[in-house]
Amino acid sequence: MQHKLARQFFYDMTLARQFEQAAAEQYTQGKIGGFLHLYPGEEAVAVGSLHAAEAGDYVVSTYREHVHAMVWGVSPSAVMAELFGRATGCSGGYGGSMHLYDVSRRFLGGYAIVGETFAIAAGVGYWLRLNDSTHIVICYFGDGAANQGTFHETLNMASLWKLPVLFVCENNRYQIGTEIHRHSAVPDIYRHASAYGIDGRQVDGMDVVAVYEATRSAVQHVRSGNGPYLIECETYRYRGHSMADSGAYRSALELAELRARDPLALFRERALTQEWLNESDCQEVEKAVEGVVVDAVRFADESPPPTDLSKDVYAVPLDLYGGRP
Amino acid sequence: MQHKLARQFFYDMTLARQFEQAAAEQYTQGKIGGFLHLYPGEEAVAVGSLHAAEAGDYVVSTYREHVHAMVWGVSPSAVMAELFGRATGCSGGYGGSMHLYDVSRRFLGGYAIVGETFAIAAGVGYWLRLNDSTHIVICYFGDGAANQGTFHETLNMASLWKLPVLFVCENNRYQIGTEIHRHSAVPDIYRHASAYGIDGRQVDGMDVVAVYEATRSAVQHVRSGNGPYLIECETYRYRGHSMADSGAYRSALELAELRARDPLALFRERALTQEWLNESDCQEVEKAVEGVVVDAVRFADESPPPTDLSKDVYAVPLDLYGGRP
Amino acid sequence: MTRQRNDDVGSIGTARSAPELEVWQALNIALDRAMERDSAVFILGEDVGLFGGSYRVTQGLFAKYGEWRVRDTPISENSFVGIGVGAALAGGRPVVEIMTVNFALLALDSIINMAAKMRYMSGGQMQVPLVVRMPGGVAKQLGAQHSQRLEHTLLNVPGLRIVTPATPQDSYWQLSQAIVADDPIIVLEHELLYFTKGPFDADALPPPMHAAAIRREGSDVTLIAWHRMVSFSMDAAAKLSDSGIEAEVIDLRSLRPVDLPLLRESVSKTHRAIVVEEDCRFGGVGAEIAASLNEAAYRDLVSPVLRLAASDVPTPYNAELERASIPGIKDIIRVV
Amino acid sequence: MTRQRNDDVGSIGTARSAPELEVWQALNIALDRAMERDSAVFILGEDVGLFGGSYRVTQGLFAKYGEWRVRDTPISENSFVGIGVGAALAGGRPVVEIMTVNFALLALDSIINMAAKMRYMSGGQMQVPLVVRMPGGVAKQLGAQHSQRLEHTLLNVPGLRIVTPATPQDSYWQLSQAIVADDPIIVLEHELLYFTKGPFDADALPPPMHAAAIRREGSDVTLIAWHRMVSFSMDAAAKLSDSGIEAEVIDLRSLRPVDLPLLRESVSKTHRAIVVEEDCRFGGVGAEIAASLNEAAYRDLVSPVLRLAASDVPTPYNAELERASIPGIKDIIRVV
Ligand SMILES: Cc1ncc(C[n+]2csc(CCOP(=O)(O)OP(=O)(O)O)c2C)c(N)n1
Ligand SMILES: Cc1ncc(C[n+]2csc(CCOP(=O)(O)OP(=O)(O)O)c2C)c(N)n1
Ligand SMILES: [Mg+2]
Ligand SMILES: [Mg+2]
Repeated sequence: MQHKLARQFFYDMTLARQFEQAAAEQYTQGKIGGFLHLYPGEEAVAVGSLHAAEAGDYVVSTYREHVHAMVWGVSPSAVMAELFGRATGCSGGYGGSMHLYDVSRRFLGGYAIVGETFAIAAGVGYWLRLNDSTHIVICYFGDGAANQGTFHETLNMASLWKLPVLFVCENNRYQIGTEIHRHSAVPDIYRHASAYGIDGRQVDGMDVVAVYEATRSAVQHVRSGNGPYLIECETYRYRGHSMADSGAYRSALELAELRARDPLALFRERALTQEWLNESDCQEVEKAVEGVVVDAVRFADESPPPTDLSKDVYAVPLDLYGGRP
Repeated sequence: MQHKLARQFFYDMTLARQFEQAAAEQYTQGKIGGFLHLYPGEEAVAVGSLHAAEAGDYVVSTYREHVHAMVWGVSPSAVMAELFGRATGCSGGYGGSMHLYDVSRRFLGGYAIVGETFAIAAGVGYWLRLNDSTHIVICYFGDGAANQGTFHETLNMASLWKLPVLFVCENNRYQIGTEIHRHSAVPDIYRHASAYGIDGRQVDGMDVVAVYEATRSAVQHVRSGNGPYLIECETYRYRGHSMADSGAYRSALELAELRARDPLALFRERALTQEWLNESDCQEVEKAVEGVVVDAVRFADESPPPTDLSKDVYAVPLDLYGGRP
Repeated sequence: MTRQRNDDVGSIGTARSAPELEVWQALNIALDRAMERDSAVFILGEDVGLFGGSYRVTQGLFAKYGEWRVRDTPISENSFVGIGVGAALAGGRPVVEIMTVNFALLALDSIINMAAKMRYMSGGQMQVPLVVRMPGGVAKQLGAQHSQRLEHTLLNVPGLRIVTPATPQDSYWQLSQAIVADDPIIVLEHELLYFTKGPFDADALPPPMHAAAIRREGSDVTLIAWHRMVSFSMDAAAKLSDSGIEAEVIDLRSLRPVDLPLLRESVSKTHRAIVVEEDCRFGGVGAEIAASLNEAAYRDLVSPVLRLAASDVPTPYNAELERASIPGIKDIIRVV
Repeated sequence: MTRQRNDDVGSIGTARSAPELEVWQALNIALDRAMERDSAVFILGEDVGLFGGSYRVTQGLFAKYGEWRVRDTPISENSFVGIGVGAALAGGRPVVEIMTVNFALLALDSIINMAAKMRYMSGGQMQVPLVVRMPGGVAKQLGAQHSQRLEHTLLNVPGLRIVTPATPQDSYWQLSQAIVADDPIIVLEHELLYFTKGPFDADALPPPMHAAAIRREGSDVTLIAWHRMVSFSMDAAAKLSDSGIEAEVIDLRSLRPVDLPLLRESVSKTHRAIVVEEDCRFGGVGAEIAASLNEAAYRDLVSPVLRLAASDVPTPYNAELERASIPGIKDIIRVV
């Protein structure tokens, strides 16, 4: 692996970890409202998979999407400002943590209703295919989301019409407090793919290199016009489902076991061993990221709030009682 | 095969064929309104499968359910009267062709929104299982219905909780005017079952004996507490989707090919060859059925209409403006 | 659920002798022209392609534009409407047909939680130029699950607009306007109006999409209706005229926004108004119209705005009960 | 999406000094007693079991009654509500929790097309004794997709009843009544009321499920509210009293049916009425109340019934904009 890519992986995973930590703190201090779903433990998924895509591809994610947004190029400041509800946020302060968007980068969100991402991604894919584009769309979803009817409906249509959609399952074993064996009859999500004639595979979602490699070949498959592909990443979230959840339904043992496979620590170690990076590279990155996160919080804190309640409901302002608004 | 069972099969399939023919005529004469979805070509499915169930089991069907109702014991007169919209109909004239019910026989309808049957059946199954009942529920659905999200959602829950539901797919290759290869990425519906850890199989739906045998062992599986089972019956409808559809999207060749495998003619021939029935048995049945159908039409025609628009909206009459109704 | 012809030809717009078309044809022309004009326009829905549409609206378009622009979908309402939303976000202008409004209940997450909110939630970055067409109404003995109007279901949703064309001309105009608009727009069609005829001029300049239309002038009472109830109101008005009562009949054309200025103007003349509604009364569209008109025109009104609506029951199958469940011409005359 | 505590403790029902409980506890007791009394009662929903419910409502019941009577479901809203309908048809009395109303949009086919219609469509043979509980409302910066009220969405559906308890006592009463009733009943709860306290007496005799309650007597204007707007109205009324205006505050408690007789009685005294509504104005519940009260009490009213409601926008995330999007105490005072 090249030094450059390794550094990028390490940078992005470190940013992911530190950013979410900062967000948790800001939430506790009351600077961030609403539901806040954090990503620690799952960093290898977003980082490994998004680096296998290319500019011009579309990304569709869930409410646990801060990291996807940042890895895809949205600035940490714009994301933090959005969490603060400020006008400088990537959704202007109107969206919040669960609704990050950056159309210029083809980052299409940010959906808080479980299962919505499937059809959105397929719709983008339809449009790409209709226009013979070589771009693809990556669609993230959780293990719990796979039980929503839209998963089935969309997989069928995506396969039938060979849409360029890469489905990436972030299987963190939990649907809030319900463990996967209690919500899914077949906990290997990738096994659904074959029922639609779609290729799919499982990958260690704690290993960023494995995720990257698997996604690379999947992207190639999709970009070449072979239709959709499904990658299931086996991962874990260290925190509760959201800041409001202590995660008390999991055993300390389970948590410890998974923490021992921490994607960030593992990659750091491996990068050193393999000499992709040296210790000072790592420390430099860690230092840089600290600064970026501090800046992001400061930026958010100093940014003004949005002030217009009624803008952007319609393309042009509309009086519902038929007058001139 | 016993004479008695063979006679029953022959009787029911003959009734199915003649009843639907009469319904078509009455529709043309304006005696029946609404959408009328007929069953000719598919008789072996309802007849073969329902004879493998037993009294006390529940049946849930679609809008193409006249035959299921009758085979399950609802009288042809009560069905025809319902099609006529009369008070003596099995839904009192309030339901119509797509909404036949007979609670006393545990015939639970009659759903006109594609995909509703799945969850209804699973709900009944849940209740049976909660009460440690040995009864099961049979759930009919079309090939088109398998693309609805509820199919996926319900199969998952039915498998997860081992609900006593037998899913029977009436795969007649069409979703109105859309042929199965254009609506389903994997046209073998039974293949979905394994994605949920459910056993499933395909059977020749033009062969009543094959359907019966397959259903017998499936029923045994389900009744023994092994959870759901899925049988896919490959069948065909001779008519258009409903009386309003000429079926012009199908070739004459295709139709002729399938008609050559007519389930009623095939069974008659086989029953004679195997000496389960003799020619006079058959003619006797045909004659008897003619009488039954004529009686059903007369009964319907002579029955009074329902007269109360507002009954049975609620358990007790309710004034929405809070007064005493 | 397929083609159904209608023989209750309404009395709207049959006055002039211009080239006459049926509603479905006008819609078909609107689609065809929009697709010719803009390659971003494409159609999604069940049986809209090869089959030509349950009510013929998309007839001929599959042959002309091919499967990528006229796409037959599986029975997966929530997802194929969601596909419409996704495609719209990426630059398309999808026109999604939901075979009937009754199935729209499966797709409300895509319509309400996504299409309607994405522009706002994204701080104005995104837009969803999506049209969702769906036929509804009480037709001919289709039973409770297939006779819904659901006009009211989407009425309360910020971000949506809802139009209800009742004539060929309005069908053409409003569908054409909806396709070029940059917001998600619901086009509610009525199953029993598809085969009614009316004058049609493809080149005539349309009024604003939300503008109501006075179908008959009158001085004694304002009848406010849309879809099939317009033609019932017209017939009732003709009869009332014989007994010396002149009813003004307004075809709302749009439910959201609603053309309150025109209603106000009308009652400033008539001093009385009745909303004639095919959908159930309790919590119906008529409630919004009555409440806002009462507020806006309180001094002009000599009595509160009344509502004549369907009975608050699921639609029965039996033909006579079905007829009795919705307002008829006699009911209108009685209430006036 | 999980537990959220509320610190805007409302001012409803805090007057008496009786044993006090929080709303979620009252609901919990109602469920527990119903399950003890009748083995046909069981619970379905996401995280209602082991986790104890997102707002604690089902806490302890999984341990007590086991997984078959308190069932954690996958995220499959349409189907698990449909499972509730099926089980009800077969003899069960399911209480389904939809984690929040926002997800109910996925389950409307089961609620509207099945639960509400089956008794009627079957000629009275079937019944669907189903309770669907769901929290909603604008809470604390949950964003547009998670701040909906959707009170209006089911208002127009024959076969349904909708209750909106705002106090612990009403929560207990109305949920208990809903469970024993033989119709499908929607219990709308408010996310910011779960952790508000109020007097509670499990043995007190309940009023009819649909009866409205006068929370404060007054002679000058009637404020009609439900859920959280009741406590806002109470606070506004207290302030108004300081300036000599006595507002009567009515807690509707039930949206379908609505207790029109009580509203009529109130305006016969006050001659003015304002509906205070947390949901959007256009096509909201307030429209029905205004329209029907205008009709029923026209002579008693000196002005049309007014509506103070949320702005017709998706709910913004930013805290100040969010607050501005719904009526506040000052708005009520201003409109009065
Ligand atoms: C349709 C719908 N139902 C329920 C919820 C509440 N909810 C939010 S996240 C979540 C769990 C999702 O689990 P999963 O898909 O595995 O994603 P994860 O949170 O583990 O990343 C639930 C039930 C929702 N947002 N949308
Ligand atoms: C949710 C929904 N979408 C669309 C329809 C219209 N429709 C009625 S039957 C049908 C085709 C169903 O095909 P299939 O399940 O194969 O059953 P078949 O009619 O062939 O027996 C369609 C699209 C409907 N009733 N419900
Ligand atoms: Mg998960
Ligand atoms: Mg079929």
